[in-house]
Amino acid sequence: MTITPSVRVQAENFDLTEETAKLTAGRFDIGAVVTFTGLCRDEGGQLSALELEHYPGMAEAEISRIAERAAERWPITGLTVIHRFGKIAPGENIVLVIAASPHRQAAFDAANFLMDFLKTRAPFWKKEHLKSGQDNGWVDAKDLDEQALTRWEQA
Amino acid sequence: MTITPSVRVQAENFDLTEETAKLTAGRFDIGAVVTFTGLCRDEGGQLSALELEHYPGMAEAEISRIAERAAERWPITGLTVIHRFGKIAPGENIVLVIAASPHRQAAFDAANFLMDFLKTRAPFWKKEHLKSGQDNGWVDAKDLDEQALTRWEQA
Amino acid sequence: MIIRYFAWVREKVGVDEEQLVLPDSIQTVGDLTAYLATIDDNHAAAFAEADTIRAAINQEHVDADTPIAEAQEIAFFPPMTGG
Amino acid sequence: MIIRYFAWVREKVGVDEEQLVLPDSIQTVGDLTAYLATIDDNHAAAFAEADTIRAAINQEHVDADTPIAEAQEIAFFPPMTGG
Repeated sequence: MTITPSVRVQAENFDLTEETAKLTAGRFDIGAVVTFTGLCRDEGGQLSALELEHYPGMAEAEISRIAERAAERWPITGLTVIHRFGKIAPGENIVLVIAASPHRQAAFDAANFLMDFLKTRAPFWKKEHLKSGQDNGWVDAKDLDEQALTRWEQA
Repeated sequence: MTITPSVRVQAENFDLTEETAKLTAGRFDIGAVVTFTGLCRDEGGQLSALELEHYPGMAEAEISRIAERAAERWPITGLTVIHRFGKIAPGENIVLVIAASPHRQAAFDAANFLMDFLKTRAPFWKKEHLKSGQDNGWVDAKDLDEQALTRWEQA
Repeated sequence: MIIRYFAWVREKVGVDEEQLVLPDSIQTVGDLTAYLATIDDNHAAAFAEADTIRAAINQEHVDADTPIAEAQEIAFFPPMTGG
Repeated sequence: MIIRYFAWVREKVGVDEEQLVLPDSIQTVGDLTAYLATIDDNHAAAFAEADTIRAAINQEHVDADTPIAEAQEIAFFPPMTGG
């Protein structure tokens, strides 16, 4: 039996300590918790905000599918994914992944796997707004992100 | 120029949100923060506490040396390591590693590297106290932990 | 069938979604993108580089050769850039 | 020279640290562990499996063949189990 990942797509920010506590409270079999927080950079001072568009319904469904694959592949006691949408200013949080496990490498690998697949499979798109007031258009997908997936292929 | 890691060896607990905020506050060049929290497991309900002995002075010095190696190897904007000592009950935190970087894989790799080296190089030793009242002796080092280091060898 | 658009595909088509009655000859996702490109200038601009556009049927990723017979909802969008 | 012990090495020796005046023949860490094993029964028990014991000079890890001439402080302990 694998766990049921907690997946949320929301405009609101999240709190690392609070979200971690939800996975660990009252449990004594967890040896490792890895969190990944993705933040908005200002791209050398040029960016005023990112605007994140998403596909409601599919965003939650696709993230859940990715999280379930991680939960089947590694000995995980809990997984949380929170992805924000809407306008996000530099320095603000965009995405949170938490993986809890009895073992440290499983927690690292599950969180790393989740982020690689979120980047390329979760239906979110980023548009850049510049401090100059200009709309800098949609961020291009990176070949490197697509290539990162190949390391998770199993023999 | 590399950053100066923040290293603390303390009896007190730590807070994930607070420690992360110290690395990210007022910065707009961070795209990724990875945290690793190591927790005390109860080993199937048998354990009442772990007792962590350390070598004061060397513990801080050795962790700083490991953290500086990580900061030289990956593009890191901030590193925090907190290792607790004394009696720690199941479910409580033992160790925290935080790596902040512009790039997600650098943050994952630096945190993972730090944990592997902390496990085998930082002068801490764990003794198990059982719920039966018995002292279960010192935890043996694991060959697997030593083997994990080889993946960080550079050509 | 509801067709939904996201990001720059949405901006170029000019609407979030539309309901279309399709000719019987449209069997696959690839057939549909080729057909959409012929509707008007906006659609033509959106689907000019059909190879870069991704598709989902009923909120799951699909390929160009996936049949559309079971689709209640088909979405078209650029490569994802979340995370 | 101060010699410090940790974990089960400390428990077997019976003290946290001790100050020793060493014979001139003791040149390396390996020489010192061999010598310590001859002091009394407690030290003999602690250093019975000298190969498993790690050493640090002035709070840095060292090998058995490291010279001890520059040492103000030498520590002996089991393999580390932190993290």
